[in-house]
Amino acid sequence: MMLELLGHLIKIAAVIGVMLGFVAYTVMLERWACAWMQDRIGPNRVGPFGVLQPLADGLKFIFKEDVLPHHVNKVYFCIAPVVTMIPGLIAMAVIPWGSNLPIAGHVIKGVIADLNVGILFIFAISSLGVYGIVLAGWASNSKYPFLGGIRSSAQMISYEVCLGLSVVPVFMQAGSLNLMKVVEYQAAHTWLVLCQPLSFFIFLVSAFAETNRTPFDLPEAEQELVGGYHTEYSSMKFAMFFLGEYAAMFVQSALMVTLFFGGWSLPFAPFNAPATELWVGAVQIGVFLAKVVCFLFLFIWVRWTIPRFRYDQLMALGWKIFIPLTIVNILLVAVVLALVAK
Amino acid sequence: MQVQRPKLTFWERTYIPQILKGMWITIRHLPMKKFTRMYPEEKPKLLGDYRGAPTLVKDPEGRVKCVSCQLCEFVCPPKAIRITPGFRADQAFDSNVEKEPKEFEIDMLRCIYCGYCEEVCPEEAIFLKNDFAITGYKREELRFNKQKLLELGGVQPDSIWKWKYKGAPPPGTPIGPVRDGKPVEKKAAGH
Amino acid sequence: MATRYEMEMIDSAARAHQAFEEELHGEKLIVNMGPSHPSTHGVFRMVLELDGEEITNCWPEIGFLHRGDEKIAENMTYTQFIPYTDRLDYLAPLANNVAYAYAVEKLCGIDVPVRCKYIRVICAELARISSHLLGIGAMSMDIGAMTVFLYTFKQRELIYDLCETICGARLTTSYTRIGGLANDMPESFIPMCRKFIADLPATIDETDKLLTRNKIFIERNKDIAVLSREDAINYGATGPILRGSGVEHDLRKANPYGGYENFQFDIPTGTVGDCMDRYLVRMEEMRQSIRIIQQALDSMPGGEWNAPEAKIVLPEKQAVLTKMEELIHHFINVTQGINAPVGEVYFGAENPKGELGFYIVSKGGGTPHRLKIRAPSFVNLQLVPLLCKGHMMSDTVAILGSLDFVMGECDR
Amino acid sequence: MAETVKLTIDGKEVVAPKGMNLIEAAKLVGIEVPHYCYHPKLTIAGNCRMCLVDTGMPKLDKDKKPELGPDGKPVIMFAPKLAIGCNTTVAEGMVVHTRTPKVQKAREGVMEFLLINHPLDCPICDQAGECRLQEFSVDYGKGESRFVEEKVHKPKQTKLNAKITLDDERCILCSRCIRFMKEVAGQDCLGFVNRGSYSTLTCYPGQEPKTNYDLNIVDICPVGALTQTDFRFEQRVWFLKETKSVCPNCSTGCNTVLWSREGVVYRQTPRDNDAVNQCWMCDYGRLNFKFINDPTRLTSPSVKSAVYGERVNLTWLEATRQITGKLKAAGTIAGIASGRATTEELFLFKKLVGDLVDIVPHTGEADGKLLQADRNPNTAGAKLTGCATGKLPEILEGIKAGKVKTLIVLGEDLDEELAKKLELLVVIDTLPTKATEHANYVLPGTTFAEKRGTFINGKNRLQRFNAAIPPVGIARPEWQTLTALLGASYAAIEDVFADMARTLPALAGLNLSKIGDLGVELKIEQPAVQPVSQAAEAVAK
Repeated sequence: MMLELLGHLIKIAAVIGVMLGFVAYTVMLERWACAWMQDRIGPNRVGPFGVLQPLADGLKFIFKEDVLPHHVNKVYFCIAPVVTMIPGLIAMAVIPWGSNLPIAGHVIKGVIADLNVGILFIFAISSLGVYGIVLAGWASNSKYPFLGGIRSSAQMISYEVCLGLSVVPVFMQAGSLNLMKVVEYQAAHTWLVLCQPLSFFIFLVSAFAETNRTPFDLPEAEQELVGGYHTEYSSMKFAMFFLGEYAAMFVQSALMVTLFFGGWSLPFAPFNAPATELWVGAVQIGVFLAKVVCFLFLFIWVRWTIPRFRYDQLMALGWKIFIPLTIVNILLVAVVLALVAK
Repeated sequence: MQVQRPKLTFWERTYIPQILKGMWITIRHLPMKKFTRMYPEEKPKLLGDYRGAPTLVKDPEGRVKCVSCQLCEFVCPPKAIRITPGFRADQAFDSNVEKEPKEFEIDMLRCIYCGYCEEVCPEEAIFLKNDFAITGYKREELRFNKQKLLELGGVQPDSIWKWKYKGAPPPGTPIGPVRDGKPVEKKAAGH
Repeated sequence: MATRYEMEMIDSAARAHQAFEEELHGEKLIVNMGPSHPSTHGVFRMVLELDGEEITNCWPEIGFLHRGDEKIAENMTYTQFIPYTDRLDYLAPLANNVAYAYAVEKLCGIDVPVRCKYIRVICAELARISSHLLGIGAMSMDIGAMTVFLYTFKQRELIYDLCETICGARLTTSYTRIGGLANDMPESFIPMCRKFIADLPATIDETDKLLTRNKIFIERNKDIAVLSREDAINYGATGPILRGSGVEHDLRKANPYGGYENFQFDIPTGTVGDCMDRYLVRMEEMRQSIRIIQQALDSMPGGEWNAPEAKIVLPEKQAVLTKMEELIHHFINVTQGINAPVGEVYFGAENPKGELGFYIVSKGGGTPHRLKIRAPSFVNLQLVPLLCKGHMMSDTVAILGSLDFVMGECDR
Repeated sequence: MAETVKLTIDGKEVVAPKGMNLIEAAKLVGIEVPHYCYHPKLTIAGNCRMCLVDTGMPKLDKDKKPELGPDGKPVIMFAPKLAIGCNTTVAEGMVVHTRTPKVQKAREGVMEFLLINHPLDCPICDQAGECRLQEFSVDYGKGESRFVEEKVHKPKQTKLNAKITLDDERCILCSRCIRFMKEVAGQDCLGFVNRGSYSTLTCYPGQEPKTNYDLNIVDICPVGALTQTDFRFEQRVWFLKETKSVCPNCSTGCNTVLWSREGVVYRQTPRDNDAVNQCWMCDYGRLNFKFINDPTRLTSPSVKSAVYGERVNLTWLEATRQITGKLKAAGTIAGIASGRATTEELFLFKKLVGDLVDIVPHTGEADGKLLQADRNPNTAGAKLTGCATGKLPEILEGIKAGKVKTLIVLGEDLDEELAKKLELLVVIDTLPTKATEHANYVLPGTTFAEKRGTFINGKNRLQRFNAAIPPVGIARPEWQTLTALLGASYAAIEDVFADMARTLPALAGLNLSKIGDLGVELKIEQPAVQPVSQAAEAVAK
């Protein structure tokens, strides 16, 4: 029992560690990618090729003066960044990052908590993230953060609906809300992106909106709102918003990989089934992470390419186009599934 | 000529083709040659007659070319130059110049590198050199005095030697025609 | 004077209606945009009254960058003021130099050689390209497309290289002189410039592809801040803003100066007068500028680059060192300035941002009695309340971007 | 009015007195005829040839009547050669052209010749900036040089005397200095030697200019040949601010210009005023301004503290408060004013002190030209305001006898013994003296270069002078100090003058701007200058 608990703790620590490492290096990747897309050199001073830059960034954030403006609501102001970051980390609990890792007779499952309602858990948790932003916007007691907070809450709540509705067909097809099962279904059959392209597309766009990334980065939109809800933040608190954003990106990428791109699987043996050997399990973790990185890169790539929506356009897109589309999609899939089942 | 406002096709109205096109453009830039440079290590190649920090020069004989005419002080739009004129030592080999700056100060914090001082200098004594990154920790450090300016300026070749053959003949020299610094023999009167 | 209080008597029905309206719209939010804000392009302040995201009122405020340039001009010679013109529209210093030089030359009634004119044309057009590149880049960056900004900036860097080649400074050019130029165009400039204008269209096309047909960009700009033809004229708008509203007015054609009559180019105009049209006009103007530079380079005459006016142009340095008359003229020209005739002139040049005019009142001698700068940004900024009202907070960035102003010139 | 003639210069009708030359006549209608050797106050030499003009006279028919042309205007016969404007007098019906191509060409030629042997000295020449050669070369000369030969070299940096440096290469041989020394200064000691290009200005062997007016030749030298040795290389004239002032060194009150830059006066030169000094001034007055920039100047009010045993600086407010308090408590107040103080100050001083007041006379030797025996510039002003009463011996006796215990001194010195006898001594002065050393209160004043005010010269001419530089430290003009001591409310010197003009009939109707730059003659009955009491002077020292 104790041993099992210890095993779980190690697993959780490993997942969070890897995830935070990825988050840190996503920032790095973002800085490199945008630099190279813009014909710049990018960070290359700290360590060879600048690989230690995230460390330097972190150190800098830690050593910066933590300014607590006198006009803020101090309690909420301090809680807000934490509230933003934690959901991202928690959400990783139910996302399968591998199939099995058979080590010395034990089989370690490639997910921390193999919940049967995994996706619901994720939506439940990630919708908490909006509180952080709303809190930050409100607690700052300042106009730009306030506007940012309002924009953000409206935007995230709207797109949460799209996000939720868009994945319904996936589960209809996979037949389970357990994410592990969804991956296994994909491993056994085919990647769901091929069956549900519309679902994927809407999910992808909503994921951008959920994570406040360009073209939906209105809550922070520095050219309009001077940084939106995190205008008044500095030092580590600011860094936590940053980490939260990138953690959310990571979660959304992982989710997309899990739901549409076969998670840890590759469409050929021996990677298209839960692993029975250690090396296959390890490779599958690698495969999962590689896919996630691709999506992370997509996030970055899009950010440095296109302009930003306007607030009303964003809401119109969400409510007037995506929600009807998802409903139509659900109906269509239901009909098709019914026909196929017959 | 009227500019054409874009008329979007149906596909373009779905956002997707243009976003993909844009992403194609940005991704193509990934492997391209980088335009920025690693600055302190990799200095920019200065083009043309770069207008950097103004400096004072000496001629190959070691003479301070500046005669403190104060034209540069006058013309300097931000009034960065301050000259205290003085006499050149009587015994100096170049004492015929009479005048030299006792002190010559340029406040580099005020200097706007317009090059007017170089342009108006009637002695070719002040030059804008290539230094473009002038830094210091204190304001006083950036008030360059005569010595510092001369150090920065170094020696400049002189093709004219304006002051060389000029000036007062030694006392006792008869007043009369002079060529190359020597009195010319007067012809005997033809009476 | 005693303060007068105005009493407003509102009948009860109207008051009820007003209360209802207030109820409906709720509390309004006053937001200070600027003077230090990422998209106000300098120290420009707008006080916005927001109803939700909608702007119900807008009060622009200027003067944060006031340096008293016009007063400074009264205390220095005409030539000494040239570096100050660099700092008007600091995105196009060369064009300012050129405009100022022509203004003083008009006062003095002198004509410059054709070579000088052509070099000045190249300078002014390079400045136009530089300014528009930044205008478009900054506008797109404010809208969220950051990479375009860097692409345009890369080209601006190359323009700066050209500036450096031609006059030794990248930003503070101070290149023109009364009656000529600070120095002749160096030999190496022509091939560099040719290469630049050959490469530039690729960047313009890239920008075009990234923005012009992108629906997000179009939605942010189309029908935003529509400026009617009449308003544009009534408000005294000039430059791409005026042309964006469909008025075909360009001083280079309407009132040709400095050899522009010798070049073939078109004046792009818009149809609607919204942000999109202003953007498109700027894009096209860059292409036209490339045409002009091409022609100027092809037909660049040789010979003197300074007017043969010994009393106005500084003599050659070699002569100053060896000849008496030249030395004297050098001294007097520097210390007393050109001996300008008594009179008043106005000269307006088509600068990137619009008509940059210098109005000089001379009472003779080397210093202007009064020098008024008609800065296009100053005049164009009047449009801000007109254009902003009724739009959304997010639109301000597009509007400000499309107005493309520079506070250095507005506040002077 | 003398007899006048009518002539036309450049198309403008001019009415000029008979005998006037063309340069002056052209000046009447604002036309400048360039000239070097001509000087209105000197005889005409006519050797620079710069003032060449085209002159013509109406053609006369047999009846000595002007012959009319077809357009009904007199036919003008122009002289075949150009005439020099300085030595051509106006004549009835004369027509003069000063800007025709012919004249311009002639001037260009003259300029070119003048510059042939001129050294390339502008960068080191003090005259640059006020050099007629530079000005006329740009205004009337060619823009480029054709001269390629070697220039003639002459002696440079020779000392004409201790005050003047001569550079012969720069000399254009206008002979103004020669004529000045001979005609005005009265010492015929300069002359030309050699001929042609080698002509050189020099002093007669064994002689040097040694009058009190030598430095005027520096002023009239149109080029940089003659320069003032102690101003050499001090400052470029184009940096210097010119302030119209009046020389405070004798009762002549020569009109001057102070040349200053950033709070430092560099030189003093005469200003044209035909009623006072024409355009000259004496070297004694010209050079006597160095005390303005003396490093020992008093900069702050101070009190001799009984507690600390040394002088303690005070603020103006505190000093005024203390002094006014003590003055109120004091019995008889005596005052010694200075004849160097301005009329306004004396007026206020009289108001403050009352009847027991006098000025200290300063005398020297008069030279019969400009320098007067009375070296106080404002003796007449002191008389007018009632400060010069001749009571000085009485005051001094009073102090000695211990009758006078309170004394206010404005800009004068006091004997140590006397100072020690006083209970309260307030001294307003600019430089430390014996009096300031022993004074209970020292209030820093300002020199004539730092304040505005008026002097009344020995001929009862009221003249105004202006502040060229700001006062040193927190010193302030005496009229402000006196206003504060009086508790009066004069906000500006104009207010003081207005009050004075109301009180004193001689000044009735005047104000500072009405005085103008040249001053006004006052109608005062009694003769201004009284014989100075030698005894009084002896006591004062």
